[in-house]
Amino acid sequence: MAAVAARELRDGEVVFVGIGLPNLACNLARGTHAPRLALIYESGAVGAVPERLPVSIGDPALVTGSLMVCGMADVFQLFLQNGRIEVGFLGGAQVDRYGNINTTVIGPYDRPTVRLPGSGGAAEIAVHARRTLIVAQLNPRAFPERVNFVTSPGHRYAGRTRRELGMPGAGPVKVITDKAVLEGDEVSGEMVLAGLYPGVTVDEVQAGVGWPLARRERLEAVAPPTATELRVLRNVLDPKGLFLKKQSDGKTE
Amino acid sequence: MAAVAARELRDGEVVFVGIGLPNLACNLARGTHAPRLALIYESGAVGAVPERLPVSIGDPALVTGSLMVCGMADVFQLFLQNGRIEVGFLGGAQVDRYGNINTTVIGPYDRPTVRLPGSGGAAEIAVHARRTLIVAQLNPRAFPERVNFVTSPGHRYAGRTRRELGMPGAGPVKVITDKAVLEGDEVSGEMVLAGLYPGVTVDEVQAGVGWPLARRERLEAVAPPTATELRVLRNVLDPKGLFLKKQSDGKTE
Amino acid sequence: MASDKVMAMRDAVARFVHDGDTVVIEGFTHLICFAAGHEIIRQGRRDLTLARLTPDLIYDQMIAAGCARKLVFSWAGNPGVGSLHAFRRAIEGRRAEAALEIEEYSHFGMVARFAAGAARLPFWPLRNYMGTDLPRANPRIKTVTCPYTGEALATVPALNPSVTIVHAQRADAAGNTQMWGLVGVQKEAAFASQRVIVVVEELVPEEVIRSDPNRTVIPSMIVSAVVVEPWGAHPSYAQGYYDRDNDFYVAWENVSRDPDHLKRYLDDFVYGVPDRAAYLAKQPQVTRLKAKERWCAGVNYGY
Amino acid sequence: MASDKVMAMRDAVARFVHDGDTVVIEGFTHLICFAAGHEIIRQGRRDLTLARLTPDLIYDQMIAAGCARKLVFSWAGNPGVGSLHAFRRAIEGRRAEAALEIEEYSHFGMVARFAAGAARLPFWPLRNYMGTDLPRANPRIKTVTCPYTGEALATVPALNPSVTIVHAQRADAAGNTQMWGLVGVQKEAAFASQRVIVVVEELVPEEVIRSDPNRTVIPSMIVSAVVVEPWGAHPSYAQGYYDRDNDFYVAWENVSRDPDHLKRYLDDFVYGVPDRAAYLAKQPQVTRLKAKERWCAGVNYGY
Repeated sequence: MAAVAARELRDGEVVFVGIGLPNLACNLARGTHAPRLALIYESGAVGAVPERLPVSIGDPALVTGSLMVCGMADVFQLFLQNGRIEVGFLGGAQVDRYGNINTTVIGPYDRPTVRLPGSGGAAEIAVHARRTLIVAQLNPRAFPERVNFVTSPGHRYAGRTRRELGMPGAGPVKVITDKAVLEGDEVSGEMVLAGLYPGVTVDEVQAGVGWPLARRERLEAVAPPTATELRVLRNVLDPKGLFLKKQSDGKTE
Repeated sequence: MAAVAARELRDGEVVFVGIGLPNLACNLARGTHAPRLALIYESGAVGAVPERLPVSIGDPALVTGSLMVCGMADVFQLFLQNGRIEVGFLGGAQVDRYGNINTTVIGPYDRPTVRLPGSGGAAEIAVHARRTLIVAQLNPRAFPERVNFVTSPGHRYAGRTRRELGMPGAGPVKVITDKAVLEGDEVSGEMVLAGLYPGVTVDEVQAGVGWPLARRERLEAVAPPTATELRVLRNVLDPKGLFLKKQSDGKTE
Repeated sequence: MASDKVMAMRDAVARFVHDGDTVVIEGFTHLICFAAGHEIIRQGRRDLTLARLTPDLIYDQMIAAGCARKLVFSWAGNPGVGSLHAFRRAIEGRRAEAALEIEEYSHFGMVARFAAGAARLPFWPLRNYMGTDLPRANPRIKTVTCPYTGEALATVPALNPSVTIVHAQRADAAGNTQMWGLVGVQKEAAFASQRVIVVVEELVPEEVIRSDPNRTVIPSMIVSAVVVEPWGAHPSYAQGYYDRDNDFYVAWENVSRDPDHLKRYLDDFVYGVPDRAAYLAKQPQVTRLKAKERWCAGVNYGY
Repeated sequence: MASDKVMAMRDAVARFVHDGDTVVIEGFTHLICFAAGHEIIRQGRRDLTLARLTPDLIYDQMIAAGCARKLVFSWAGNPGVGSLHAFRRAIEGRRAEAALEIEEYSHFGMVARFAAGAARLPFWPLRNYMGTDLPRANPRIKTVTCPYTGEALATVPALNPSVTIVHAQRADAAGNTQMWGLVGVQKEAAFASQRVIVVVEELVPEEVIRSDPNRTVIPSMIVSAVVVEPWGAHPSYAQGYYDRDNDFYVAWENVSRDPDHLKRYLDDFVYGVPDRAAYLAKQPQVTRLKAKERWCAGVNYGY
């Protein structure tokens, strides 16, 4: 997943980075095809060059040696709302048919079964980043037809499009899972099947998704991590396997 | 005038300082009865301790050794609009019956006879400082019944009071001139005669003011500068006579 | 005179934090003042409205200790680890008697609330929340129409805390405070607040502050108390002083998941110690967290 | 790659400042980029909308040279000295043919316009202008009703310049820029702008910037060009580099009062020199303005 996500980033782009897999993907991109990727963390660190894998979005290693550290009012007003962020990475407990994300509650808001952390900066990233990438493990609990609560907007809300709602960014252009890649369809706004990991079938993907999954005419064969990608991930970015270990329960990295 | 203005400042107060006479008065107060006066300049210097008489409100001597330097968005939002400024000093080409000040134009706005610099920070100081002090030389041109243009609000505008207009500060409590001190009357909102410099008559003051000047029941006798005040002014604050020379054309300092 | 402000944490909390207050202990991952939170728990404050972008472990502890009536926040988790279980227990499947009231925004919304409070404006406009359920969950998120474009923009109301507690690297005795590294929303929270307690790693002479005035984030005029409390942000961190105690954050998952375990933690490390020094005496691991040296290049303020 | 941005002033102005642009050369007394203003005059730019809180001598020169169609400002004077006479001549007793259009605010209003522009909001709210004639003189000052309190607040529209020119003490080749001393509204003006030219006293290695990231005011991603121009702010000043040339400000009163004298000044010091180095060669007095040393106390960024 980290390698697949990294390939979505173009050299020189400005990326709003979350911790965990997005951080790994961004640093992988910097270590391979996108050395001039500019990383911004919502904590205020710009152009960070962490000497260790950050354990949180506010890790001191993101500050030491960075190009700029600013207050959070500047992060949200001068960078994000200003339209300077090209790519935003989002994860979520639930992602639905239109790419809406829920990180707030499972069950009703006033009496939740599971209380999730909430938006953090995700709502505004989903509104403002020129495009967003969603990363999530594929399973039916995580991909319902409709999320319990829209924390971060996708392509449709109450039948209205992003343009109708006045959102500047393009929304979730891709959902990168451990089995397949979905893309936001320009016309319907639905997340549709666009690529399959090696050895994964369309039925397997449909089984992990709670709505009848449309698909692109030609499905891309998602390439497995290259030797270079694996080397950078394992030897440079995460030599202790802190992150990759957690994710490596049989799935492609 | 500097000495009279200085006496209006209480120890520990937070003062928004303009250049010239206000700066001199504030530093005189610090050198005599108000050592803990906190000086803020609209340029962003807080707690300045200038080693020379500043030649402008943005003099580098206001920065070196100050307690804080902040951007102007913070000056106006976090200090002034926040209500942290206790005293604002204002000057003006014209001051009227209600303490309205004009620093914008003489003549009509669209076709001025004399174009003055404009508001700078004066409009918002007049709105927000908990009280303002006006300093001006007394003469009929400078004290018309009604200013040509209200740059900085006094006690009445189109018949409405500051409270009715929603202004947080108390407005111009005193006008300190070279001949007399006027005060804002709590009921009428007019600037009324409150004190006379030694040897100055009520008629002389009336001759310098373009409206029938009301007066307090008891007029204060404004004390001349003390030996200590003169020593601090001449030996410490302005040893080269840069500022006092300009002002010393026969008038009390 | 100014040094009247320098006092022990016990005195600062006793004088400036009252039952029913809206209390903000800010700091985004960095400089979170656990020392103040523990003292508030020890003094048994009740009915507090706790506000903060990221409640973090310290508000989880304060919720567990019964200090909080209400939580105002934008992300309630254990960053990089998992959940705040005391918080979740107070919310999930909520019964009437459990009632921890919540008021929820996104980070941008919370930042904007502090910005409005700091500027003493009643609201702050932001382009946000279209297409989300947040305004339905929180009716205090409203809209305003731009007088130039006619566009509808979201608004949040000002947040003006009763007291804000800011941990920082250094201040002088009057409270002129300097911070570096992540500075979050502390400046705005402090200016928005009726009272400000500054807690520092080091009390420095005024000349140190005056040598670099652009570094000053909070001026003395808004500061009520200055508390000197080295390691007062542990297990969070202070750039240039000590690293985050990540093991503690990881361990909290199991501590907070079990109410009895959490109670034992509070008994041992909060109620069971009189002050921060005694707390630190029980944390021998902190010595290995001491920061290495990475000094900045200087700048000249001469003219 | 990033060092493609480093270029001569001539090239930066040729590429990024166009006829008809809204141009901002900011800096409150401090760090006013006269070097850029002179190059704009030399290249004969026309129909510019010049925006700036305090037009200062440089805009007086640009108005005299015929570059400006419109001035947007909040205080038009020679600070500490007197008037900007070219500006006054263009305004006073205004005849139809003289038309320099003006759009006038207070400082707070201008700061708020840049803040709105930087945040890409269409307006900014402020509590101001009640009881003044400013909204009558400038109908772009409007009001908005607070959705919480019902209170009417003043608004100003966003200002988003075509190009903003910021003078600073130091930057790296990519444009990551650090300033200290008075920082005015430069950060907001730069973020509000479509293009940004950074002019610096010193080009420094990236490691200097990275040694003190909290000092960075403008990030490379918003910078179009980096020009290295020592003494480029003369006769204004650069904290830590040189003092204000106050004699020049005092002398300007007489220069600008007389249109012929002003024309001779432009001929000698602007049109008559090819670049800043030649200008400086004609200013031998500047050596006595060199700053003394007053270095800041350092801070540690280690963890």
